[in-house]
Amino acid sequence: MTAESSPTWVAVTPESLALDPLVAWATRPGCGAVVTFSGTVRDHSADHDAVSALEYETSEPHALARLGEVAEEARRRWPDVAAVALHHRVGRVELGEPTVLVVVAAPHRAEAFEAGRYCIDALKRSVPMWKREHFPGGSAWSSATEPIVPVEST
Amino acid sequence: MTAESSPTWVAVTPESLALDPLVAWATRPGCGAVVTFSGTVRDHSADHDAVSALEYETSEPHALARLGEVAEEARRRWPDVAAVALHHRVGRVELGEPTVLVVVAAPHRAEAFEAGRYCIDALKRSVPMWKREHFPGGSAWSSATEPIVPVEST
Amino acid sequence: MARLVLLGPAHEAAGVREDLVEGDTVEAVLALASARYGEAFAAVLATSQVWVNGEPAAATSPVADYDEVAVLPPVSGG
Amino acid sequence: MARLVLLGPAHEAAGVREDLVEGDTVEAVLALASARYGEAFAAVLATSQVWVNGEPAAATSPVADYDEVAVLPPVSGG
Repeated sequence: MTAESSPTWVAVTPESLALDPLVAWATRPGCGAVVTFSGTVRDHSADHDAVSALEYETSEPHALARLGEVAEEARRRWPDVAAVALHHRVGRVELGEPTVLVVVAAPHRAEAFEAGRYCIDALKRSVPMWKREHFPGGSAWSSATEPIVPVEST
Repeated sequence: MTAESSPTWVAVTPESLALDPLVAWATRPGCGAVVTFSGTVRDHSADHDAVSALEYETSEPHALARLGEVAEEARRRWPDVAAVALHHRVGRVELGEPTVLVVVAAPHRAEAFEAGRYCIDALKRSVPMWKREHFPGGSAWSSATEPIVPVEST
Repeated sequence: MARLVLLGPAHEAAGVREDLVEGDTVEAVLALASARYGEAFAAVLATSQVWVNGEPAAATSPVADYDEVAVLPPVSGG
Repeated sequence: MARLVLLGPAHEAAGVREDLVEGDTVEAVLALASARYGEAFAAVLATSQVWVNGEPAAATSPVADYDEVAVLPPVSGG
């Protein structure tokens, strides 16, 4: 299968993320609905009033494997879903920039919304990824963490 | 207010739609979540096995007013929502191209998903817009219609 | 005279998008329009909503000169 | 020897990202690692999951030469 015909496209990348190429990839002739989620760097966090950037660290092979499992699980739970893209930044990401993109294409909007919501919820709990918050005067690991769980239990 | 700082951006346009500029516009420093919905031209419909394009007709001032009301209603129901963009194509739209874009930015993902879903559901019922389906040998108005209702009753 | 605006399938059934029609209520304007455009238009009108100057209106709603009377068949946006 | 991979806060607490450590079970490998890196690492380890070759593992899971033992603190992706 080529990338164009595969139902799954996962990536872990230090490069800027853009939605339009992923939406164009995901849109199939039978699809009438594409839902996306972009996580973006906020100017504050639970611990810091002024956040200027996030910095993500991962193990790329393990993260890619888990991203692929999340996409597969979404298509198992919503069989009409035609395509799922899950792309996550690593390294430093500046304020306002996207850190993660979820793109789900389906014939109808109900399953596109539901599967999109599932993917970001599952990704946050099951993909090995750690973020540092950069703020005036320093940086620290985020305290907004949860134990990593298998994709089946998301 | 400039377009950049306004919480609402609505448009009815014969030009191609792109998500990334709308997502960049919608993302505010306090936002960590942007959800989008793209309606796209499917290769079939309830009435026709082979659809090659859709053609939308509207009254632009009335459509813009109603799109603005939908965006306002979404921000009234989900007060944390920071920005809503609703852009709808008019004229001919080819297979696979987006016909409508919904973009919602919010601090957290729950309200971004809920408000995004609300916007497309409300838009379909309350915005004056009519589509013709083009298929081999001709075209006809879509039969997938519903009586137009006020935004308050969506 | 009222400005009659016929949208989507209503303009196709009537053969025109806009017209000028006499009448001082919505029902008077639409009765003249149905007589002018014929049965195909009357059939579309039966399932349509009517707005006066952008606001939903009833059959008995008053219509003044230059008011816009819009005929909106069931919609199919998105 | 096992290849120990220390991720996120675990690598910071240990001062290294990867290391070679002896031991034929997960707990044996991690006991040597804790002795080597000290209390800050042991504290992170207490809340972490451990994978062997990419699969969740228990304390008693066997570890062979060249196996990857990864320490995964609570995650914060997305």
